[in-house]
Amino acid sequence: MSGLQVVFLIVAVVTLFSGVMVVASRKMMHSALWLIMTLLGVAILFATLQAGFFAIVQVLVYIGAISILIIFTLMLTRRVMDEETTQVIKGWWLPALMAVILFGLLAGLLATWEDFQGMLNELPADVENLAAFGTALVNPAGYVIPFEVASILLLAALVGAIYIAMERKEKAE
Amino acid sequence: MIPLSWYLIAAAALFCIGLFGVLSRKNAVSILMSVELMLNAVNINLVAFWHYHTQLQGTSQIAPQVFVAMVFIVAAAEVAVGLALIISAYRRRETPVVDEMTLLKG
Amino acid sequence: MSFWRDPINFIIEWAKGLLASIGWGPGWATTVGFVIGAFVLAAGAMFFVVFLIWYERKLIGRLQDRFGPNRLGPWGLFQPLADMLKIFTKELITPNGVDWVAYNLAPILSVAAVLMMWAVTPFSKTFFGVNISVGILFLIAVGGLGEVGIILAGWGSNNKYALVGALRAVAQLISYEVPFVISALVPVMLTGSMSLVDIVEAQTPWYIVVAPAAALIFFIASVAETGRAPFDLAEAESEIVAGYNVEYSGLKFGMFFVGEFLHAFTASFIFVTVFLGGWRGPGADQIPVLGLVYFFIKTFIVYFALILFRGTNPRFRIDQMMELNWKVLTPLSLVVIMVIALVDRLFVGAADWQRTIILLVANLVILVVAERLIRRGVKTTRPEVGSRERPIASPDNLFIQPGSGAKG
Amino acid sequence: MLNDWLYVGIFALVSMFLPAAAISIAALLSPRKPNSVKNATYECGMETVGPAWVQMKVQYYVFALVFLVFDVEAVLLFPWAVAYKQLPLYAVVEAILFILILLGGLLYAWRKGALEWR
Repeated sequence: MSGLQVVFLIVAVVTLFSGVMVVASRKMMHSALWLIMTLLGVAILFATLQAGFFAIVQVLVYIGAISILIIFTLMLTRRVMDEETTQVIKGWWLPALMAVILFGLLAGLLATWEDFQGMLNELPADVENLAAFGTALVNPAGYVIPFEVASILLLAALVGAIYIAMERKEKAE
Repeated sequence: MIPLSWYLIAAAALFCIGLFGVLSRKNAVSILMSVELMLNAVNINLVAFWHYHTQLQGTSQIAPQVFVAMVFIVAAAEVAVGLALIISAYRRRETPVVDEMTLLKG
Repeated sequence: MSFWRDPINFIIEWAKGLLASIGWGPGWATTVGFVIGAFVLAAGAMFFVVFLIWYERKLIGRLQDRFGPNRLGPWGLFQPLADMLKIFTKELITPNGVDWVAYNLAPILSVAAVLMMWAVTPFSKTFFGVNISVGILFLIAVGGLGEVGIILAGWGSNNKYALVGALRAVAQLISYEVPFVISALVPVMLTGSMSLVDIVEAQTPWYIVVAPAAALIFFIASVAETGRAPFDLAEAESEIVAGYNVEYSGLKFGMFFVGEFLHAFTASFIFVTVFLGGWRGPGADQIPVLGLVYFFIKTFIVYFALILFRGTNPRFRIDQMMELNWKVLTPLSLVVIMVIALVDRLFVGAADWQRTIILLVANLVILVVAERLIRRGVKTTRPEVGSRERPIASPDNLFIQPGSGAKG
Repeated sequence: MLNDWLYVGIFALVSMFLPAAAISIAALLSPRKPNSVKNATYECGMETVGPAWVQMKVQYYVFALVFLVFDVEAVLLFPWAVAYKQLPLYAVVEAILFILILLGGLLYAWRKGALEWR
């Protein structure tokens, strides 16, 4: 077993454990902090896949922005903070069963695929070609439509979220 | 070196954890967090396939990278609007718990 | 490679040879080398803080017409050592009801987030921790971990003042991250790479000459990111008890300060790396150790400017600070990106010096126009002095009655 | 390439370890005499009232929201900036269009008064 495999196993176990803690914690804030841990683990998994750009973007966007947004929302919605009782619905075993069955199905289905045991070798250093990625993003023959639609989506999210979040303030004035 | 299967299994497990969270948690914020877990699982798969196909083809594959970037953007937009809705619903109903957000029930 | 031209790399190569000669495989030798290198660099950074504290106290003292520390050792040089001994032996009080992990992780994280920036910065042509292809983005992303540390501190210490302080500090930090990230696009655009090593090598005229507007935004935003005066209202010692670190004592409290001092220095050398040519200077290509000297001279000049900035500016009010960020710096940085992209593309055929001059002129025009616009905006929105009832400490309102109108 | 990330990982661990070690040493050196007054939550000498939680303003959420949107935007622009030197004019214009659309969002937030600190 190579060093990289050991690193992968440790990181994957930590990530999955924190993932379980995200859905199992009683305090919402703990849940959010475990979410940060999970996201960090996923970022490290990206780094082991040599997708350095996405590893950093994961830290920047998910940990730096999305999780902070989630924590701010937790501070805004009061009852979550003092709620110490159970956080899951009564028949929680049914979703649990479903999740386990789905995992079994997915694993079984994947195992029938011929490339399933394919090895991921180390790529040459310059293979993560960000210039090619950037060129493709603004290339009309490439992905310029998703690129511009992304900006419209972000604009819509910004406008919509501000409108929804600030609505009562406007009525009061 | 790591087999592709390890990443796929880890991603599947993370996806199922997220699914469990979405279906079983009461609080709307933690449902959104579980959705984040599922999106992350998808991204692990995408990046793993990016690596695998780059290795097979010898050049960096653009399509998976664009897809991962789009997942990031969609996740950001989804979180922004979802949390705004939760804040708005909390103002009206004084609760972030999904079961209690019933406008139509008596 | 001779010892005198490049002592640091000489020692590294020698140590690698030594490890290889005692029969370690190349994989293990690299890993052990990495561990030792990281230890030396990080520990060096942490001990460097002791000197930084002395330097800053001395300078701030001079600015405020005082002597600063001057009793212990020559020019008070040993004063921080004494302070360090004291803070090491102070009691670490853990208040009731804290969340143990969050409470103890926060000071560690706030130092680690700054230390990690040292891993990717090129100190000279041959001396840098590592050259990753996304270096400049790494610096920004690691800064985000510091924000998580602040939230952990505020929430973990089970104190509402700490929580409010933490949220205010984080709101400030994330706001100023927007112009920080966007103005960092300019050097990436001009270089065609995100690696800090490439960015330094590409600066034939320094980027502050090519894009002074972006450099100014980057500088202001990185000062705000360090969270010190005049942007230190989340932990304004002279006005409120403290911010998110109110429940900390002893060295745990000290760690936040270590992080802050180190962040100020780190921010100045990031500015040097990105806009002031890093280690570049006459002869630095041939003799790498000279580059190290240039690098630290430039860094100390910027650090000096940063302390002057701190010592001579009054503290912002929070609404002023947010307005400066969202209504001035963010739109300005977006405009700068667009103008530089367009101008540089339109004059793609011109010689290098012509493009430099054109970009410089474009930047200066942006700055002048922005200055005019801001002046107009400020004039129209500034309220009349004396129009509102203001809290003045006169005998009448020393004892404030509820509803008397004399509230801040 | 992977070695670079190994170094970053090791550096992250070391930079977590050093402050942790310093705090542990300080914990060994320092006295430890807790009492109930010393351990009480600090509220400027007053008795602690209520839980350690206060109602936040929606303003915090709005700032974090605008930050998130512009952060994601910058992330998409970084690969474009890396490729910038090889791009034709229309590709640059497309990116400028991208920025202008989001600038519109900023203007909306400004108009709406979301960027004021109240």
